[in-house]
Amino acid sequence: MAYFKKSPWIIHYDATSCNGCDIEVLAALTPLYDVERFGIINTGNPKHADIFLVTGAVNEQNKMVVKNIYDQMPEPKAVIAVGICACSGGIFRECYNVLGGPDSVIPVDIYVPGCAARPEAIIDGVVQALGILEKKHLARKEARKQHDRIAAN
Amino acid sequence: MSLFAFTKTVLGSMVSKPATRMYPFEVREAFPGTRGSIAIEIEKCIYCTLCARKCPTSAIVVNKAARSWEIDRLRCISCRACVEACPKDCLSQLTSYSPAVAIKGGKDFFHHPAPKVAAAPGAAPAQG
Amino acid sequence: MIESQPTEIVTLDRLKDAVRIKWAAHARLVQIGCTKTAEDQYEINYSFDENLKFSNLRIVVNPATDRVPSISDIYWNAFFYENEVHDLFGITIEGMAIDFKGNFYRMAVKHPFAAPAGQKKS
Amino acid sequence: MSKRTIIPFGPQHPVLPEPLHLDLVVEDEIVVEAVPSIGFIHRGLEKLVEKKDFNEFVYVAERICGICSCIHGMTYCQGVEEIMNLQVPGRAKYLRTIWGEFSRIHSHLLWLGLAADAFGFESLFMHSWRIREKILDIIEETTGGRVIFGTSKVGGVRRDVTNERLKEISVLLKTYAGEIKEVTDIFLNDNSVKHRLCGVGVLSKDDALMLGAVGPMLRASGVAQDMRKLGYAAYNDIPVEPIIDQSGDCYGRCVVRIKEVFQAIDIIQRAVDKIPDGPIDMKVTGFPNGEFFARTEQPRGEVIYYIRGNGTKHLQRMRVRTPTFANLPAILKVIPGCSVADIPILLLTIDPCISCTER
Repeated sequence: MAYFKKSPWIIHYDATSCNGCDIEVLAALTPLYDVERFGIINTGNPKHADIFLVTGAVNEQNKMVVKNIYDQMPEPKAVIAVGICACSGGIFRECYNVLGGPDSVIPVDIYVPGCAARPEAIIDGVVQALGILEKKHLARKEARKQHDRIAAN
Repeated sequence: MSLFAFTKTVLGSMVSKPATRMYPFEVREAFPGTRGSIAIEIEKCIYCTLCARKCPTSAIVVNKAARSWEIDRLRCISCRACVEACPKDCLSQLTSYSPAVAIKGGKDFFHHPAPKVAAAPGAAPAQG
Repeated sequence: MIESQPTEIVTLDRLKDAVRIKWAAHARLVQIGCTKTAEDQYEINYSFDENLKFSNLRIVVNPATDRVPSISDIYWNAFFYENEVHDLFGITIEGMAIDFKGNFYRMAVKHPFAAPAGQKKS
Repeated sequence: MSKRTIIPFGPQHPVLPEPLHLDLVVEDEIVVEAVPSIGFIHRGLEKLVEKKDFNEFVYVAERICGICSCIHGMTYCQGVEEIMNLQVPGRAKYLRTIWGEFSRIHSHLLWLGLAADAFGFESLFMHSWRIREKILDIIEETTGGRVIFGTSKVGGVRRDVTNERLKEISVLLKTYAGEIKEVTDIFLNDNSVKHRLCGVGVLSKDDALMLGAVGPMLRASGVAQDMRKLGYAAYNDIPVEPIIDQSGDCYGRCVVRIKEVFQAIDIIQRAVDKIPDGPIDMKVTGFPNGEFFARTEQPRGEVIYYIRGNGTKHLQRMRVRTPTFANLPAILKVIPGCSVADIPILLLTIDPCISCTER
């Protein structure tokens, strides 16, 4: 069953972004785009969230924060890197304090390009992430079934 | 007074269209000047490497000898510097960004004349 | 020219007196910023604003030998800038109102701006 | 005396989209001290001047902050132009002014929404952002970007807008002003809003000045200081009277920002009437040699760019002091004595932009 497709909850963290992508993530929640009609809710609690939106290139100080949030999220989970900074470091790639994207700390499933990423692009990214979430869910189910089979034998 | 304002709001909301654009089903036409991803007409390109030098994020790599031009979509910040620099006007800017991808490192590769073994977009080795 | 920006160069021991004069004139502390001009020569600019009139005090220090007195007992908000100058340039500043002891920014590189300039990443 | 507890606030907090960490020392529900810890967004982009030449650096300057992107780029260019002694064409100056004021409208509407969200008035948040999208449409149409304008360039601007279109936009703004007024009237007159904002976080006039507060924060405390009075860009021809409020509390800051939205609309309309024809940029030759502190008024307050060139294509030093950096000490002085539940709205009234602050 596609539980996740019905209502994916989102957590958003700004890891050294310039705010541009953050306000676009917020803008996606507001009347013109209104992602809540898909059941998407922006939650502040990582334990409620299915999808982790990271903006920005992650620096020395907040790599632990990103990792903490990711670790707290329940399985299955998907990570979306929003914006060019989160994809590759963008124009800040050469800065001394920038790690160059959340994928240096946590596994990233979807990269949404754009400087700043448009709300439409973010919605598209979330839709793609739903597919990944679904796949992860099925894989987990399969693994559990196999585990049960082994245990039963 | 407040009752009047209340009625006005209710009536206004009843007759006006909803503010929401049903995005995936109803896509707004982009403004002509919107800065999106970069497109190239490779036939016109003279491989002068000016765009690669002007690019603030080094997203563009031009190989003069191999007559190839490639762009890393995940590095391009759509600043239009390359379009303004191009002496042959073969670069242009689309009004939308390139789509979200699941694999990093895919570069859009252009080559003229087309190489015998087609280099599919995204087939280039992963970098970074 | 948008505005004139007079800069007065003061010595380290006269810095606090000069700042006190600004305080008495009800000038607003606009910023404190540091520039590395040579290997052992750093300029620190203290900018003030009195009713849209900009003025600047400048001290020249050598981080290896000089210790800069904090002006956060006069302008309390100066501790923000001073911690920044300390963290980015490695200049010792004494007596800050809140001393973050080098933890204002946590960075991969210590005192990044003190590194020799012009190093280009290939 | 009750026991003191330290409550951490942030970095990941539902109210603030950006990471800011505060250690709040709390007695019962009253905060006695707040110690900030910043650096979650420190990228070190000032150091990039050594790698990017002074023309390229405009792209970096515009990306210091996504909300005041236009004015960041403009201030940087102004500083370089001042050092190189360039006389920017009049049309470019007017276009900069118009876009700068547009970014003020969009930033203030954004703030009004976030503030409404922080004091729990969800529908106001939605309404502010609904109108903001209309402003963003104009911005996208004229500049090509929704949040990163990408119009600044040393020696002028990168895009032109036809006079006819400017006239249409000016008329369009008049209808938007009516819509904005519907929303801001609720901010100004609603009792539940007043209940949350009036008398919270009072900053006296002297404190505001001597703690170095800038922008709406300073003006809400009764100090008439606005960098636009310096007369950069087209503000020479379009004089601006600073909007002040005497109360110094959260409500005062809200009032100042609301009035500034309408002031910005007025400035745009006046600029459209006066805009001269002519070129929009000029050729820049040579390299900057000298130093200048460029100051402009951002939506959040005064921003300072210290630019120092040494006659090569790379600048020797570029330093940014952003408005939030200057406002943080003031808010730290205000927080003691407030209750924990008021902290989010107190922090929001400085319109924090952490990515500016830490660069």
